[in-house]
Amino acid sequence: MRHEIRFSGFGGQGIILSAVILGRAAALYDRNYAVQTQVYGPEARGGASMSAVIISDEPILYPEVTDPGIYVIMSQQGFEKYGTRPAPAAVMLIDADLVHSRPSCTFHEIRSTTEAKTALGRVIVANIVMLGALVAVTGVVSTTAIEKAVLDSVPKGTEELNMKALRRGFELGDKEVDTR
Amino acid sequence: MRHEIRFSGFGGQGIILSAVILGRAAALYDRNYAVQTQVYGPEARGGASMSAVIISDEPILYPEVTDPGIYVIMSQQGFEKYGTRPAPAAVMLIDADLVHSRPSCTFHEIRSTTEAKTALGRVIVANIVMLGALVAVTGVVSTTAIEKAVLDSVPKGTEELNMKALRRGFELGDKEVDTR
Amino acid sequence: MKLVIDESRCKGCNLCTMVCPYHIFQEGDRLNERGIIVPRLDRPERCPNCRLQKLYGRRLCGACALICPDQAIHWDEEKPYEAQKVVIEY
Amino acid sequence: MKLVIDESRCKGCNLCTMVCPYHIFQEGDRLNERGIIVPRLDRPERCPNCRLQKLYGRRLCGACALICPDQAIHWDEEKPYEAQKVVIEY
Amino acid sequence: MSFEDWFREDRLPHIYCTGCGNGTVINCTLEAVEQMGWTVDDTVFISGIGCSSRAPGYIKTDSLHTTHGRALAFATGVKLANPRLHVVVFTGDGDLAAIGGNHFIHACRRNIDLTVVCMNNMIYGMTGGQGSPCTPVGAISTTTPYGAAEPVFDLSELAVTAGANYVARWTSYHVRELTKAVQAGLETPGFSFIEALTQCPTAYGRRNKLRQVSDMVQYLRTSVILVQKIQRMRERGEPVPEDKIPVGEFVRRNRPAMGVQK
Amino acid sequence: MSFEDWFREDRLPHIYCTGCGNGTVINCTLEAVEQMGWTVDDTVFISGIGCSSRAPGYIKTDSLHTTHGRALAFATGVKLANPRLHVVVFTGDGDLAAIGGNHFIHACRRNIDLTVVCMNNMIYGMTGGQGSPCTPVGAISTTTPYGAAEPVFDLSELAVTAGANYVARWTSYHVRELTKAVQAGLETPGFSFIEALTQCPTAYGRRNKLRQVSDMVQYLRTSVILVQKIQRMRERGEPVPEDKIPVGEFVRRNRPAMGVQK
Amino acid sequence: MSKIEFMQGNTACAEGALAAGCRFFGGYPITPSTEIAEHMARRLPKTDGVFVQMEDEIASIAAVIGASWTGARAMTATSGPGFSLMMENIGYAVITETPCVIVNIQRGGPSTGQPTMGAQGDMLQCRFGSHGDYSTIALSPSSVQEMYDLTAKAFNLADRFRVPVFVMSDEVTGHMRERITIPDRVEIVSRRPLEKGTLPFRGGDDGVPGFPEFGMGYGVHVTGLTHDERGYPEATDPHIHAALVQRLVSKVESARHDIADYEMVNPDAETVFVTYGPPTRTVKQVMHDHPGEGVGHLHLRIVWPFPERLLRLFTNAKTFIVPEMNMGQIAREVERHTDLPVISVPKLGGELHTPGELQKLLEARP
Amino acid sequence: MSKIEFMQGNTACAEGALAAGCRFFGGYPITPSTEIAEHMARRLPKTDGVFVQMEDEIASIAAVIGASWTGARAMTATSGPGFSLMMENIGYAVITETPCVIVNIQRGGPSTGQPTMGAQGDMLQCRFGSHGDYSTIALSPSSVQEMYDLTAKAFNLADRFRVPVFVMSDEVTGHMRERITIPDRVEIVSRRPLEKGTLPFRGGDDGVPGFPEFGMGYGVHVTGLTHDERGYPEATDPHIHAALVQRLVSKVESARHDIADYEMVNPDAETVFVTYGPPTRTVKQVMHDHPGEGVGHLHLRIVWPFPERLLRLFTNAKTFIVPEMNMGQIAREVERHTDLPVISVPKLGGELHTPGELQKLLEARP
Ligand SMILES: Cc1ncc(C[n+]2csc(CCOP(=O)(O)OP(=O)(O)O)c2C)c(N)n1
Ligand SMILES: Cc1ncc(C[n+]2csc(CCOP(=O)(O)OP(=O)(O)O)c2C)c(N)n1
Ligand code: SF4
Ligand code: SF4
Ligand code: SF4
Ligand code: SF4
Ligand code: SF4
Ligand code: SF4
Ligand SMILES: [Mg+2]
Ligand SMILES: [Mg+2]
Repeated sequence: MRHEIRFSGFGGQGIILSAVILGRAAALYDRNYAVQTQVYGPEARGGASMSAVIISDEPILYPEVTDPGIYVIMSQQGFEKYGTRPAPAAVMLIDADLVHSRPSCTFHEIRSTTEAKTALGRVIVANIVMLGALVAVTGVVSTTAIEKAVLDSVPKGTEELNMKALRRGFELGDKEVDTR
Repeated sequence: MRHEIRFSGFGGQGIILSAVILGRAAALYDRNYAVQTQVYGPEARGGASMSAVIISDEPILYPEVTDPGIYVIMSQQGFEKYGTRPAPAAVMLIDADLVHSRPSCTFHEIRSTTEAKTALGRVIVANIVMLGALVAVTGVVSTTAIEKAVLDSVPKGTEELNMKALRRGFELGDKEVDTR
Repeated sequence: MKLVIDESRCKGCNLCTMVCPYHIFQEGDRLNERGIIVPRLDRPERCPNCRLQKLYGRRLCGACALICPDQAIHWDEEKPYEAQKVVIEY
Repeated sequence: MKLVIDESRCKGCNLCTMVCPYHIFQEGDRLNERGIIVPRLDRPERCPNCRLQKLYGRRLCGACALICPDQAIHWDEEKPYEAQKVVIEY
Repeated sequence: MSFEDWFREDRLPHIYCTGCGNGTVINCTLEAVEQMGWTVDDTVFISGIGCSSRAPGYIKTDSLHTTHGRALAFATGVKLANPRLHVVVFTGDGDLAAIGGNHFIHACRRNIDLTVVCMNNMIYGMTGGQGSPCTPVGAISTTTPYGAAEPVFDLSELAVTAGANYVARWTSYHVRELTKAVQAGLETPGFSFIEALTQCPTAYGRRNKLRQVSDMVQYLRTSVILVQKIQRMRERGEPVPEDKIPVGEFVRRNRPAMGVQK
Repeated sequence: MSFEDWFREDRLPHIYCTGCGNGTVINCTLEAVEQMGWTVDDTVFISGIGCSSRAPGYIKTDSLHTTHGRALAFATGVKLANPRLHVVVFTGDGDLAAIGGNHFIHACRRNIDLTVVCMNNMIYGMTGGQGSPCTPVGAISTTTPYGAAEPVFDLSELAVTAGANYVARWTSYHVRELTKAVQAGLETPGFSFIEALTQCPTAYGRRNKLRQVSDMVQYLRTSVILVQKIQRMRERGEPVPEDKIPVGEFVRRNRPAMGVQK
Repeated sequence: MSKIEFMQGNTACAEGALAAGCRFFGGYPITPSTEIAEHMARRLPKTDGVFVQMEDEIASIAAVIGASWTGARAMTATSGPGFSLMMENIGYAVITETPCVIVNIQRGGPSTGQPTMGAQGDMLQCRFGSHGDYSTIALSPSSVQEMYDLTAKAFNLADRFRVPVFVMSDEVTGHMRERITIPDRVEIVSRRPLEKGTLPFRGGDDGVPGFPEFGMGYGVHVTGLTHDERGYPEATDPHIHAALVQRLVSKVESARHDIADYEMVNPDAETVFVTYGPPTRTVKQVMHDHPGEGVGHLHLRIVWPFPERLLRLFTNAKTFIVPEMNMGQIAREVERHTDLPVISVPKLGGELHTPGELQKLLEARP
Repeated sequence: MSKIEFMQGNTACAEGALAAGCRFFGGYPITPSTEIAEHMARRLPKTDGVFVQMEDEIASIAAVIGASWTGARAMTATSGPGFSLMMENIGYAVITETPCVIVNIQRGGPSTGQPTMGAQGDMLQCRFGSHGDYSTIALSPSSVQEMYDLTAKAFNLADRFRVPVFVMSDEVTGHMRERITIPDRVEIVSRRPLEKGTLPFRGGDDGVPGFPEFGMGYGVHVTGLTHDERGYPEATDPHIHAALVQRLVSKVESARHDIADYEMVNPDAETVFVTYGPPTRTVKQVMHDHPGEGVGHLHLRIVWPFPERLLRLFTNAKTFIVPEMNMGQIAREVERHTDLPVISVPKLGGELHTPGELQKLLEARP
């Protein structure tokens, strides 16, 4: 199975890091293959940043994501630049407070930023909340894999906060799946 | 007719200038074709300098001198490096005071340096004396042509001295031809 | 003249809040469409430019506009100024 | 020791003539094989190095050798020094 | 006209990060140019490569955004070939002093009639925060992860020694002083160098405990000391604080210059 | 051993012109190296391109004759990769200050533990006499046929400002002083710069009424003034002659340095 | 024991170098190569190595060459503009036979071009970019794993042939993160020291002289001028020059089949893709998705010296298709060596050929 | 009235430039090109022009490009090492479409090599030496007369195509003195000014935009980044990049037959020499000395863009012989365009092929 996931948001939200963590979870802890790519360039600075991950159980040949099956969108600009044409079968996770538009495909509104600010006290972990929700909703990696990958990747001293954020994400994601 | 003339001596003797003047005489005043080439490089500095001229009444295609018919040699090192293998039919003009060796071909001993120092009071015009002798002996350019070319090429104020030197060269050359 | 922050340019750096002698620029609190918190203007009519720029024919003070790295601070001609007055008079 | 100019190296610049406190180096006048006028040595045995270099085990003065840009100035071991003396005594 | 009129409105907002001091320095420079009475048609902006060097792209005049480090060499060609053009160069600490150091000292030496405004943010901003020859000892950058260890250049001092006719330094916070300094540079025939210490919250501040824009501005403000003050302290025999960076005008002189319009 | 023993005998005579000062400067440098007790095996000579830069080819040690202007960058690699090697660089005014200016100021700034001997003959010798950044104003060269007009660099001053730990200047006539200065440079950890004003009768003298070797040496001798003397004149309030070039030791200090063997 | 990692291409390049014993990195930041320098800046000081950020790329390659003469395995990394600046000193490394590794993470050119987009536009530059005739070795990784493996290998080739070796990667491979296997240790074949009594610039059987490391008593003179076998300048003798340049070229070219590094799939095919770097991945995808279409694939990991013999191993070949992220630079070389039609599939702009694009091409076959 | 002179090749180059209206020379001395700078230093200040000796070759080409934007015809001259240093800014001139002339008096390479000896070793470098894909024009004089004529012509081509144009000469031609005819005046076709209202980087029919001279009110932005037709940076859009680079290449390549400059002798011959630069002279000598041997000759005065069509005009050709003072650089290009045998006759070391050498080759024909 080949999964193509695209993340977009604005600089500083940790969009790239989310993608790297996801790839890491898949490659190191689920022992799958994974490729992570991203858009560089000065416009990525102020404007929309984008990163993509492919996860597969066989070696990944063509490494670019052209038609993602899964989207994680965390800003309106990100939506406009990278989220407007999802395949009908795609699934999109949206930070509902930051993205006004809604896609034509299946989508899940995750208030990760609000959640991070109010429930966890740190906006900075919004991406981790989102990552938790993503894993819960799609199962592209296992929960243990993503936990380990998050722990690998976050600054010392913030492990607990991030774990809390991830689990909160699991809950929000589970809720989405349940309510369907 | 294609004439190939090779000049050699040590740096500072005006070997290159001689060749340029000869080429100029042929090209501008005899309305022939001429190519002048020379050896560059740091060794030309202390060691032997070399310059060559081709004079012809038709356009010169291959521009390098490989087997000169005429040599002008003004130092022993120059002789050793550039004068040891003249064709049997070649003619060599030698500054007899500076070159100890003698070639296998026809040669003419011209004491141009001594002549310049003693008769003209300036060693620096030895090359012009030699040029006069060359023209007298070989006739590769006309005497009026070489006179004009010398006048073109020498520093202002030294015209007279150089003309004297050139004419002295004519005399020395004529004498050589006469005595044969 | 009216002091305005061009929201399409302002990036919310708050440098303007550091330089205005009248403290007209105040840190904002509301995220705009572009995800930026633009400063709030506190009684901008206190800015000498609002009243006197026209009169003097040149910019006064202007520290905020000069330091604003995003060229987001302007003084707009207040639209149909005379006309408005007339409206009020009616 | 004997002061010598290595004719295969000397280019006749005469810098040595400018520095010797004893004026041992004098402008030459004879063109050598290589077309160079090598300086003449005027009573080189006056150079302290000729007499004392061996004794002190190091070079004395040495200005000429240091300035000679062509590494042409040396002090040669005088060949069979003792032996020669013997010849004279005979 | 005011300095705003020199901007290519259609190119704004520019690519600079929130709170980047470059925008301020451009404002001050354009204000000074405006004060000179120069026009969009007779003025040329030239730059190398870097965040700072993107400046000419936002200005209405003819402009040359060149290769990394080479702006002054290009500018030399422009100015010598047509001395009627007013030529202003924007550059960064990396562009000017790392790869471009040779053109810098030679332009100073030749005393070419250019005005150079260097946005010294003490870092390579454009490429994401590597150390530059102006990164303070001890500061963290991506290529000095254990703290910068190499001694730094004092760009203004170098310009003075190399021969510039006008040299001054301010920070991007000192907008009025900076504007005046640039104007003095524009007025001075020969090479003028204005160093603007500039905050780069993204590549420098973030790694050096100056995460907020205001932190970095505050840091700049408090790191400097007026040359006049140093002078006074020296005269009074007071110890001059070693860790402060002098700001103000360092030299204004009249050495022979090249490329000055006759 | 004496300095002569450091020469590759089989390469002599060298390519330098009659009366060229380069040979003298090599002698002095080797004498200083010899005084340090360094050996042929632990010393490396490095140079760029130019007459002066041919020097390492005549010395027995490992040596790197590099590209024009880049000697100091190569030397930085050698020294940082193996600080146990003693590294001495020969360069010319063109090599060091024209094309190589950036590596010069950066090597000074980094204060890399190298000793650099610059044979400043105020001209491009190797290529036949073009103007260099050190060609005096008014002097004739093949590219300044109407007299050099560009202001010149004071290389020693530049080295001081850029950060070198040791800086001195002498002429090729002052063989003892030059030797001592080089030795002081070799002894000083960090970057040492010794500028040797050197006669180039061929490319410089010939065009500037200093045709004879002795004329040009005489010109150098009489153009200089001792720093101590300037100092004394200053102290006494006497006017310091403007046209004289200061010689002597300009700086000897102990700024943080790189590449020093621990 | 080998280790699995999830790593960026540029990081893998740096790690490959470290594994190969690289002890000196001199560089100057430039997108998209900078991560290599940054990783080296973190790692080298902890491994007894030297990281130095030079004032520019000219100085970087110079410092690397200098370091190499002390015996250190040394490298630099850059991209187009910096690579162009290195050209003069690359020629110096060639003529002085200095082993060193130069990584070029290619981006869109010419000039500043597209700093953040992938390209393969410097493939002819790395062959012909410095003045004069010469030959060097260029590797081209197509995955993060190959970034690691080929960078390590580059050091061995550099040492074996005493040449500068290029790792010609690109933004795509340099910036992507992938799962890779870090081997326990990599093969290291160090440079052969010069045997005393032999000459530092006289080629042995293989044309490659031993290496006279500085500080070991060789007293070697190294010059960029044409030199004799001792290393002494001899810049006007035509024969010495011709012999030197011919040896420099032939020591590499004559080994081209020996060192060729490639994958060859379906040698009986009539239509054969020739690739190096990222387009390799697209071709593999196409062949995976459409098996049994009689398509062959020659994937070159070493592009220069060009192993033209391999083309002839596709004995039934009727067409070669060469997809490249440039205007057909290596296709030119393929053209030289075959009389068969060569279809160059250039792609500019930073994006990799999609499987769809290449598939369409196959479908258009007669 | 035209005038006969006896002139050095380098001087003729400088005089040709002056005749073409060159008003700016920025350079740095290097053997064997220095006489060009020296002549310009004497002449330009007397003709309202500017001569400046820059700090290095990077600065020289930069200053030339800067000067060109003020509308001045501008040039520099150098040799191998300096040419290598110019590579980055040559790419800048290409992408910014800056007319300028770069003279390379080639010497023996690689590296410092043979500073005083002739060579043609930079013929591929001038085509591929800067990073990224591009195309430019390279002329190759074989006599002092052509030094004059082709240098003057180079300015017209540079202006017509808005490209850097190379005069790829060599030590042999640069240093030789010959009789030449200085024409009364040379043809000058100046750059077409940008029509107001059109865009400075949008190609017209011929792909070449008009030129927006600085100071004329265009307010043009010139950048080495990939840019749109207005000149504004647009460095991540694949289509804009592809379109720009394709236009840059095709404006030159599509004109290659139009601008081709050559002599063609004996188009019916079976054995055909292809030459440029000095070997042309040897071939002419051989053909003069041995007429009627059925030998043809294609003498290229413009080498790049390569006018491959001309090869096909030798309809009976059985073999092409390409004598070059390098290891066969243009022979590679000939090989690409013909299936006939191509005999490369490389010669390294600084000496021109002798008539005898080539004659022997002809005699060895089957
Ligand atoms: C030849 C070359 N080398 C490296 C680069 C990459 N590069 C672009 S900008 C930059 C540094 C810019 O630093 P600075 O001049 O301080 O400007 P800032 O971005 O900080 O304003 C570098 C190294 C390049 N474009 N060209
Ligand atoms: C890149 C490059 N540009 C130019 C040259 C030509 N060149 C060789 S030596 C030299 C100047 C040398 O001058 P300087 O360093 O003063 O040395 P000198 O010969 O005077 O001792 C030049 C320009 C070169 N070799 N390489
Ligand atoms: S112009 Fe001055 S007073 Fe007015 S708002 Fe700006 S900073 Fe305040
Ligand atoms: S200074 Fe400008 S950009 Fe910054 S907050 Fe104020 S208005 Fe906005
Ligand atoms: S060592 Fe001194 S005294 Fe002896 S010859 Fe030389 S300069 Fe004269
Ligand atoms: S200094 Fe040396 S080279 Fe010069 S004249 Fe004296 S011995 Fe000869
Ligand atoms: S990286 Fe720094 S210098 Fe560049 S735009 Fe951002 S804040 Fe400004
Ligand atoms: S040209 Fe000048 S520097 Fe070069 S060797 Fe001759 S005298 Fe010395
Ligand atoms: Mg900076
Ligand atoms: Mg010099």
